[in-house]
Amino acid sequence: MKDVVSELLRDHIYKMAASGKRVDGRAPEEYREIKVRKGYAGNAEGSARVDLGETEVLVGVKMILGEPYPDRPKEGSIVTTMELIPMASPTFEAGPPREKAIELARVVDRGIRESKAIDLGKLCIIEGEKVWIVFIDVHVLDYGGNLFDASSFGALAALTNAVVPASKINGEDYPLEVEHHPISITATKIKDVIVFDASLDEDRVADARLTIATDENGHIRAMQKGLKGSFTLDEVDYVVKTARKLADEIRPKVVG
Amino acid sequence: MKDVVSELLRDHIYKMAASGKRVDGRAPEEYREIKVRKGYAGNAEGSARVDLGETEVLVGVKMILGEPYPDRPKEGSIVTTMELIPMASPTFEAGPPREKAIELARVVDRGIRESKAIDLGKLCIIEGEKVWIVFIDVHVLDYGGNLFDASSFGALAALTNAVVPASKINGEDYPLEVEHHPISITATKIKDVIVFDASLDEDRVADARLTIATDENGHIRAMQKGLKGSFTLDEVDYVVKTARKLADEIRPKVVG
Amino acid sequence: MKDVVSELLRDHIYKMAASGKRVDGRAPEEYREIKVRKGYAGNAEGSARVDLGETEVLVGVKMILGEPYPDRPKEGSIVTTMELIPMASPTFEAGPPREKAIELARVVDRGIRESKAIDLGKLCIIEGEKVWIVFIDVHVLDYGGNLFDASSFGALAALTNAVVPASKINGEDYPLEVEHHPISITATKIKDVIVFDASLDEDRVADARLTIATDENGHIRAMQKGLKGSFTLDEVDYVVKTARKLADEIRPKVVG
Amino acid sequence: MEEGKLVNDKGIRVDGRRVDELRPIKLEAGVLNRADGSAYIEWGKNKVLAAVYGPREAHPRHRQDPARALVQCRYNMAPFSVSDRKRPGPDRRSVEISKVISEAFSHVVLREQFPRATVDVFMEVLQASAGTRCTALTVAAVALADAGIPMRDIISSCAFGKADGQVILDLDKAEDNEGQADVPIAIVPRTNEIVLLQMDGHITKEEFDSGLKMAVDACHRINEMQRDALRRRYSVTADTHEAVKAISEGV
Amino acid sequence: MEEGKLVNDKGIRVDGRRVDELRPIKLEAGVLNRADGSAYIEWGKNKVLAAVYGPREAHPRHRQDPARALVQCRYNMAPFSVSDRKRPGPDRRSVEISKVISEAFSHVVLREQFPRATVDVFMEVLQASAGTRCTALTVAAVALADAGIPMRDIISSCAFGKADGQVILDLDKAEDNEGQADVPIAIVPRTNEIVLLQMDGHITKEEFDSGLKMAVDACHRINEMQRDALRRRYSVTADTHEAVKAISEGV
Amino acid sequence: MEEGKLVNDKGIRVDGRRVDELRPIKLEAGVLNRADGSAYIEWGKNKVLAAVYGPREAHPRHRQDPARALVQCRYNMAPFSVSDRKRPGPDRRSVEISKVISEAFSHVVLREQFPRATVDVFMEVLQASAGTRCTALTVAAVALADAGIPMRDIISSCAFGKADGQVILDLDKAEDNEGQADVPIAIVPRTNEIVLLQMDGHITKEEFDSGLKMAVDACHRINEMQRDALRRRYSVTADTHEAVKAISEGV
Repeated sequence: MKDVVSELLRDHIYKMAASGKRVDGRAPEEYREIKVRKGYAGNAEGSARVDLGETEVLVGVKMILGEPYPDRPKEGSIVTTMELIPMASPTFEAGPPREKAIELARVVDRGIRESKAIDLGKLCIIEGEKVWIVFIDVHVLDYGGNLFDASSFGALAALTNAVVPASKINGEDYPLEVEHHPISITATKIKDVIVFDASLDEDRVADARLTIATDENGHIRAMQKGLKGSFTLDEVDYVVKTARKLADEIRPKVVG
Repeated sequence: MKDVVSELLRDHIYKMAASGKRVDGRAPEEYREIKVRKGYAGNAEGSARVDLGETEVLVGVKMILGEPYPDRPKEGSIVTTMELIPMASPTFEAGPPREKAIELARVVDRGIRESKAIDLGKLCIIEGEKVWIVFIDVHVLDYGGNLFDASSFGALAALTNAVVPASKINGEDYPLEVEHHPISITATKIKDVIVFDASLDEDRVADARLTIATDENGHIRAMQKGLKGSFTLDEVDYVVKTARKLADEIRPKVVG
Repeated sequence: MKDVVSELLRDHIYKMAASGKRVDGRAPEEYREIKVRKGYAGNAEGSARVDLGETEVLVGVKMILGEPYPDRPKEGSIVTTMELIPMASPTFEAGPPREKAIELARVVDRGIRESKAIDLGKLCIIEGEKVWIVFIDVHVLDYGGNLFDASSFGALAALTNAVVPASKINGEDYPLEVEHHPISITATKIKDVIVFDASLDEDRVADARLTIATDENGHIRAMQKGLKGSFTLDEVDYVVKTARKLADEIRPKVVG
Repeated sequence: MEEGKLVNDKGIRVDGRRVDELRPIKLEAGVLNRADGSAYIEWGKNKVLAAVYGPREAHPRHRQDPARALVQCRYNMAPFSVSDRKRPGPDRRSVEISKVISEAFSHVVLREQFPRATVDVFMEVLQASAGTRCTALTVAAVALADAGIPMRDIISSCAFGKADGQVILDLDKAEDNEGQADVPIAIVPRTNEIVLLQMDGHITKEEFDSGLKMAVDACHRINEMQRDALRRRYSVTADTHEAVKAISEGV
Repeated sequence: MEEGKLVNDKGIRVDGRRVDELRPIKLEAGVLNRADGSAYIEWGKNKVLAAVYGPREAHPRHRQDPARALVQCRYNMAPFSVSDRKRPGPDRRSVEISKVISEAFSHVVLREQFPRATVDVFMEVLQASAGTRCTALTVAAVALADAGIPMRDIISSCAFGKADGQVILDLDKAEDNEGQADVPIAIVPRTNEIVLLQMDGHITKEEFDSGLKMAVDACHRINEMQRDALRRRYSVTADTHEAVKAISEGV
Repeated sequence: MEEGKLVNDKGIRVDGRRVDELRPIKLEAGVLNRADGSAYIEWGKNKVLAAVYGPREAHPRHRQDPARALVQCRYNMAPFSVSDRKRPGPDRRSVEISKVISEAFSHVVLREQFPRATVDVFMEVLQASAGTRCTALTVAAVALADAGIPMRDIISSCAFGKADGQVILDLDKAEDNEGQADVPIAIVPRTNEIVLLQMDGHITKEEFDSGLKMAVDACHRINEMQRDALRRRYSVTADTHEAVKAISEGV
């Protein structure tokens, strides 16, 4: 569970960052290359394989017939799971979801759910009886830093790729409607310096993390501060502004 | 899991007890102060916060609509859970119920169930289809000895405080009928001396434990011998007699 | 989990086997005495207690009413569980099924299921609504080697003893029809020597295991190679041939 | 006999027993190959097998008691031992029974002789029909003796209860289901100390007193059967002669 | 007030509060006997109890940090704390909340003073009514101080949000259910550093900015209540005088 | 072709293959950044990724083998890899497959070179369409070689089976569902030793013999593809030249 990270690495990364540079040559607000391959998993209703630099995630969307919650008879539901499979990193372990995976899954889930990217009402087939349950399963294949954004990109891309299998209920299959396109941007703070889209090494020495999802109108849809460090009010302001700018640049690559 | 208890403490407690005294100044058959606050947990159908000396438990009753068991179509059911949350003691651990919590929950449950304190037939709404399931959740907040009695008092008090939420099925809420008032009394044996309502330290050095629940008619409703020691037949006789006497004194404080 | 087995034992067993002998005096292809007591567990729909030398297993068959799988509305189902209870061996542990028990259960299950010993269609009561679910619970009481065969014999014997409790659905009880009688034969390889029906010590030093189930027509119904060793093509040929021969000898003892 | 009556006017029960009569008991020691000690019992329609392993090193180590052995019992019901199939593995009921049986045996095993060790007692209920915890404890006591575990005595167990307002011994399934109370006990026969006592239902002090006397008497009869089973076992295996003697004399 | 309106034209909410007004808060320190520190809070209809144990040795050992203490928080809801009974034990939501609260406290506890140790913080939600994570964090900070755990400051927590298009402080249950956003934060009052920040819903940058200011201000008011509770506690127990001083002066 | 026929009179299958013809296979080595070795395969409609970590210290320590390395394989299906969503995490089927694959690799890895260590092999089925265990084993063997794990040989895997009464190689999904038998095998190509063999269904000895021959031949063809993938990988990364040589020569 613990990476033994030398203080040397931490100092090195910090010193470079403090002078506006990064170990891999990027600018502080620069994202790594984003590659999105939709429709990769043929047995899923929708899927996307996302490369974000050295990080690779595969997200599959499955749509299952089920019953609505008693208190929401006219709505389908969304379930997001995250497996940090041990393939992706020497330090992930198999087994029941641990804290880290749960936080990731819940932040991805809220990004989709609370932004109303999917209209749950449209997932209702027969009120109180039959609805679509949308499973968003995030499979991390290669962990090279910034899982929050890679997973969020993957979830949104897989949804925009999804087809509602209405033929199962004697209808005709049709594309799942995605109403909003929230893009998650994560700032990472090392001592007093902030960079975006942390690499693996930057993740390992990070003091604090702030993830902001903004939609196509520049509105804030989800936020999550993480790790043991803190942000000043000015830093929060800076991160929110930058997140809106970066989201607008990245959105087309994800939505396609 | 193991309290390292010095033999000195054990000897000290024993010697005092052997001369009819207790470390906290009580007589052998004397209970600590009992304080019952009903209706404490506002989102529960019934609740009671019980102080028994330094021990504090909070019991909530929730009533849920459910299906009857196939072999008992005309009866509702009772489910008792006990959480020895780590807040209550440095030696409790979180997680799945362990032996100790299971024994406690089952003894509390039997005290209620087998004394027919609740008429399960009256919990039936539609035969074979819909019944009330009564959840009695015991939350131990502070562990200062004699959990068996504190939990049992809490369960009975919470039930006498409970309101059947019949408005959920378009009826009118009404108080849950509690037909009997079994009071649990626990004797603790240290070497060859018996005391009642053990304090934390007495619990820690106890050799054997005998819990007797008697109802308002002086009839025995439940018994549980615990720990690795034994009781002679005469001791059992003494404990049963004393339990009846003490129960009659304590009952009004619990039932109110 | 690990038996510390002396290399001496291994050498001893190997040297004897290499000269066609076994520690307990048997010939390489010789099975230990098989004793089958059917109907032992009176609360089961069918049961058999099987002694295979020092190994003893008890198999109970329970038939429960349930719903069919949505994709197989006209079929009942079979569920096989295996408990390596700690009673049977100093090295088994209680708790969730581990790898070894899962492999055993699945091989026994496939032997029954894939040989079509039970016609799943005949377990259907009302299409899409009500079917019989057949639970085959294998309880290993004494572990003296060759659990694969002992468990398989027990499962088949218990099935041939089972009565469908049709009186539960207002019918008349009738014997469960068993359409085929697959007999599992296990070869154990120690270095380059093969013996059948391994004793406990032979099991402990085994390099490879090959289990073959053949039916009353000599057809192959299930195979499972296990352990870290290998078999040559010639050895596989020999084991299959021998399995057919031994199965024919053993079948009457199991089916009765 | 009146319909639905569990005990008739002459004090005779549905299966023909008197109120203070036990169901038939068959006991055999030394029935398994792998275990250090084992025994098998048929008590009425109950069938229970017991095995003992140990004393052996307790694992994990932090559970060890540096001053004495642990006695760890596991009461388990086979899935097919009851009418409605039971899911494999421990449920809350079996965890509680395992606990109270462990505590009962802890009182008589000479635990100080084996610091840091564990004595593991496994009881498998193969067929269940009321009174399985008494049946399991009784057969496990024989398995412990068969394993040569030093004990102050062989403990014995039996239940009493109440049905049709009558105090009765050793309830069968109908009496357990329809009766008013069930009180399993276990005693150290030599001293009549009570090491297990549970009860639920509805019983007066007077009924309890008379039932307890009845059950204690029955435990002594059962203890004789336990000792017989061990004698039969040891008459076969002469090399354990010392152990027999020790147990018969109650060292 | 219009039907269904959460905030009326005069900026008054259903329960009579102004947009920047907190629900009533009652705080008490030192309420449990066993814990090293404890506190109790009633915040609106929320009731939360907090207990602190430690610093004590961390187990299992491989989780120990050789350079500093762990701060391990457990946020738990009692089954009866909500309208629909909650199954006992941690669910995914409470695991996440436990994690972010642990991280927030890790920032202020002087962890280097206790290598290999753990400080365990338990928060039990006994009655829940919107905003339980802020309530739990606020009361836990008091329990940490009550336990004498050295901290750079007593952190304080509060949420803002949006309902009927208005930015409001400290959402109650109706506002949480029907509103457009909920933004819990926690700060180090002395420095205004943000140690917890979560949000979901729909809010503009401008609304976020004004809400954040409102919540930071409220945290300062809450911090005063936290310090008051500790002063009341320590005025009773004179022997912990030093601790009071340390905390009031913010060592 | 007759309706419902899986193999027509000319021995041609629904997808146009002959009875002894494999589905198309695409293999690539070295596809992941973090793993010590990795490989990716598309075999018919199957898509499987494999990663290898190690040799590294085995945990927990009591699982270590003081004389040799463990080979621990984990076969896992992504929830979306099948038509009906699979619950995340291991089920009984994947536990069994992981076990038999671990055993197969244990035969060829030179485990004595790494006492107390573990070699961990992870196989993720991303898209499943009959024959995933053979596909997974085949790609994992390449990942092991890519990680430079010393092996006696690169093992290869393939299934044969029976459909419409005909013995056929490498069943596709329809043939697997409607056929009469499925027999996955894995061999050490250099020696033709069988290291994995499972079967269920209904097959005669004669059919088994001819099918086994067919599958062994196919394994040799697959082995060539495995070696090709490694050669392509190593022609890119010259610094691992030694490793290539070792593998091609089968040290």
